[in-house]
Amino acid sequence: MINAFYQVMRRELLTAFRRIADVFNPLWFFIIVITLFPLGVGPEPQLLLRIAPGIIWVAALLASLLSLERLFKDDFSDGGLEQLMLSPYPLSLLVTAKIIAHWLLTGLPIILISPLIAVLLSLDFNTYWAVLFTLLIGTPILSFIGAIGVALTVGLRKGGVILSLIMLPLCIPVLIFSTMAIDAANFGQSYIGALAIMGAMLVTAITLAPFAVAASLRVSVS
Amino acid sequence: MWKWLHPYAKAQTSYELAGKLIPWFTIVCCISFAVGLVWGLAFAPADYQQGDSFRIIYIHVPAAILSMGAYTSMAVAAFIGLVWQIRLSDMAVAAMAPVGAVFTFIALFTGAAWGKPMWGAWWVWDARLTSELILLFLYLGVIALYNAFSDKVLAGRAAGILTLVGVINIPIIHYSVEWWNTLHQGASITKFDKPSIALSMLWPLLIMLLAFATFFGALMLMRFRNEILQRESHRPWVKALVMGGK
Amino acid sequence: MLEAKSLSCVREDRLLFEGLSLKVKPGQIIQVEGPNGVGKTSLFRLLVGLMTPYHGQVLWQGVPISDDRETYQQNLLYLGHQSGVKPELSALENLRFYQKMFEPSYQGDLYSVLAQVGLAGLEDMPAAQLSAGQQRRVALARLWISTAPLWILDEPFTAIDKNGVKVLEQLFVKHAQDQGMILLTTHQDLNLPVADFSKLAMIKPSLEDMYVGVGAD
Amino acid sequence: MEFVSWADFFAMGGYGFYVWLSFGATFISMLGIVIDTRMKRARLFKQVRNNIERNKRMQAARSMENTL
Repeated sequence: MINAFYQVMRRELLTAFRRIADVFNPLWFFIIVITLFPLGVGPEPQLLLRIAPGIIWVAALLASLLSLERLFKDDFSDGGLEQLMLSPYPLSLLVTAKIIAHWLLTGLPIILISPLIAVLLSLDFNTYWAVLFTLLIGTPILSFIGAIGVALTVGLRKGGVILSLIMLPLCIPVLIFSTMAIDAANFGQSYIGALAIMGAMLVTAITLAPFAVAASLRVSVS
Repeated sequence: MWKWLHPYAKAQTSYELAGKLIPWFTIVCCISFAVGLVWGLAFAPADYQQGDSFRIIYIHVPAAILSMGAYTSMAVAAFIGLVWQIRLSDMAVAAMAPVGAVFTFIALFTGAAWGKPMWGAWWVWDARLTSELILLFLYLGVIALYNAFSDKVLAGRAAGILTLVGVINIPIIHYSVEWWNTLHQGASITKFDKPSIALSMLWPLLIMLLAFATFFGALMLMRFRNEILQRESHRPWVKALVMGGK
Repeated sequence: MLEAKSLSCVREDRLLFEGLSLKVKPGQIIQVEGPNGVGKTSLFRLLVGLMTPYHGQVLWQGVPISDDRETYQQNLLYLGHQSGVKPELSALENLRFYQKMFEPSYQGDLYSVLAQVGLAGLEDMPAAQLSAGQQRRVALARLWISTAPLWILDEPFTAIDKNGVKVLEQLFVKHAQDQGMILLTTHQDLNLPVADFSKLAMIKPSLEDMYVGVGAD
Repeated sequence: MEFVSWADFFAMGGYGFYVWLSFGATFISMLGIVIDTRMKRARLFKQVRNNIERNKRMQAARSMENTL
């Protein structure tokens, strides 16, 4: 069982590394969106600091949406998904492996370049930590919730628009709690509470989402 | 245990049963609408604080209650449909979603029209209005997903899964919006918070609630019949029905 | 033994077939025949459990496959139109993934398996650089390492040359002799010297039937 | 009765615009979905009729010879 999990994840990562350009695309997108905001609203550090949480999280949300679309697309069209569904292992386990691999490829890079964001948006040290923590807990939630939407729309021709329509409302709590945490850090308050709630949401997402994803895939692949 | 459901799980039987129920719902709906409207608009006393603008409550509150009730019923139907593989349940989900979306829209619209004289702005990021807006998004998502599949059996299942995912999310969304709201605005302007309502105002409200509920019932049954017709359009009984000119 | 009981298949409210029953016993090879659009692929997808039948049941050893997916899938090898070969990975990596997933106890040498399907020397080339027939061979290589008794193969000979067909036929015969079961579709004329080789012809439902009643819901 | 005249009733204590706007919008959207539902039903009936006609044509074509 663990071996199957490992195999799927390994294959996922290997495939991605063979096409490394695709890994970077959402990352560029994220950085560009962040750059657009100072250009749009003006470069005053005070203002930027005030709207930084919103910018960062809306950009992260859009970037993850952009990259999620491909989560099952290739497997769906080359028949790999059918084979996963017919393997003697629970589908929910295998999709968990895929989602985690996907997060490693899209969520983690965003976290790794977060110091750059801190510089661009003139964040102070305390706020930066809050950004880091919320991204660390929040982006996996986005991946897990988004995977449900992708699984539901992977068989559709115009799946992209519908994906954003069904996924974005579900991501609102993540957006709210993480921006709240960053805001609190901004004002020098404690943000442990918001992080704890996000942690609870992450645990819920990890336990429930794979089943929803598996059920959705069985609908899409038939 | 679920054996009793089976006669109703047959499409034609359900179609006919729904057809028998619709007139009753319609009659109750029309009567209670007429009574509730006249009572609420003309006879119920005005609120001592909000004056006659308070009368919007007679449509706002029933619409808001039913918009959530409709989603809950959708979730129950979706659950039954997914667990016991009853296709008619999926059809019920598809039948309820547009009606629920309309109620949500009404609740939002009347909320805004009420808010303008009360708050001086059409839209305030009040916790309830915001939750209601997100509920509208959820409805639209379900409807869009359902319409995107050309195979309606699959469409029903997909919409069912999304409905269930949404229903798990609703409390979280509601809670987060509420918290977000108190943090950003303070709890000062929640004017919708129960103005301890007098009996003379409560009665028309309950009647209007009945009117909205029966409207929902009738509409849902009509749309349910449409769903059955669509999916069974090639069966002999549907052909006979259509050629019978009914 | 695989058994299908009065399967009906409806796609986008059109009836593809109705009341289809079949049995596959050990040692049997069944070729499903029929014109385009008659529902061969849908039948196979129903049999492997990727689709749920509108009506009817599929049983493996007497148990409905939806009740015990895992046992059934341990005994099944299905190859569809799309073969599940990742173009970014090499032939060897592709095969090794399926070996680890489906035949974890397999001990043999994957290089020799690839040599057997005519991919010697191409083992570590990305599958994207292989020809269509060679990519198909990567997927078919799974048949050589498979211990599953039931093979369900949808057009296995697509893009395979004459010699390859002959080799595959021999493999099928051997599998049947080992008490395996094979269900396949192909437009080739198969030449199998097996006692238990039969053909199942699917025909289009008559126009009247095409749209009407699929029995009880 | 809370109001003394029709004009008074329509004015709704100065809130007439908002009250009637709300009730009007509610009425229109409810009417809208009723009409939509009825129209969909009519459309489905028409579709079934078309299908029956189409089947008849196909049936007739089958008895023809030398078709492509």
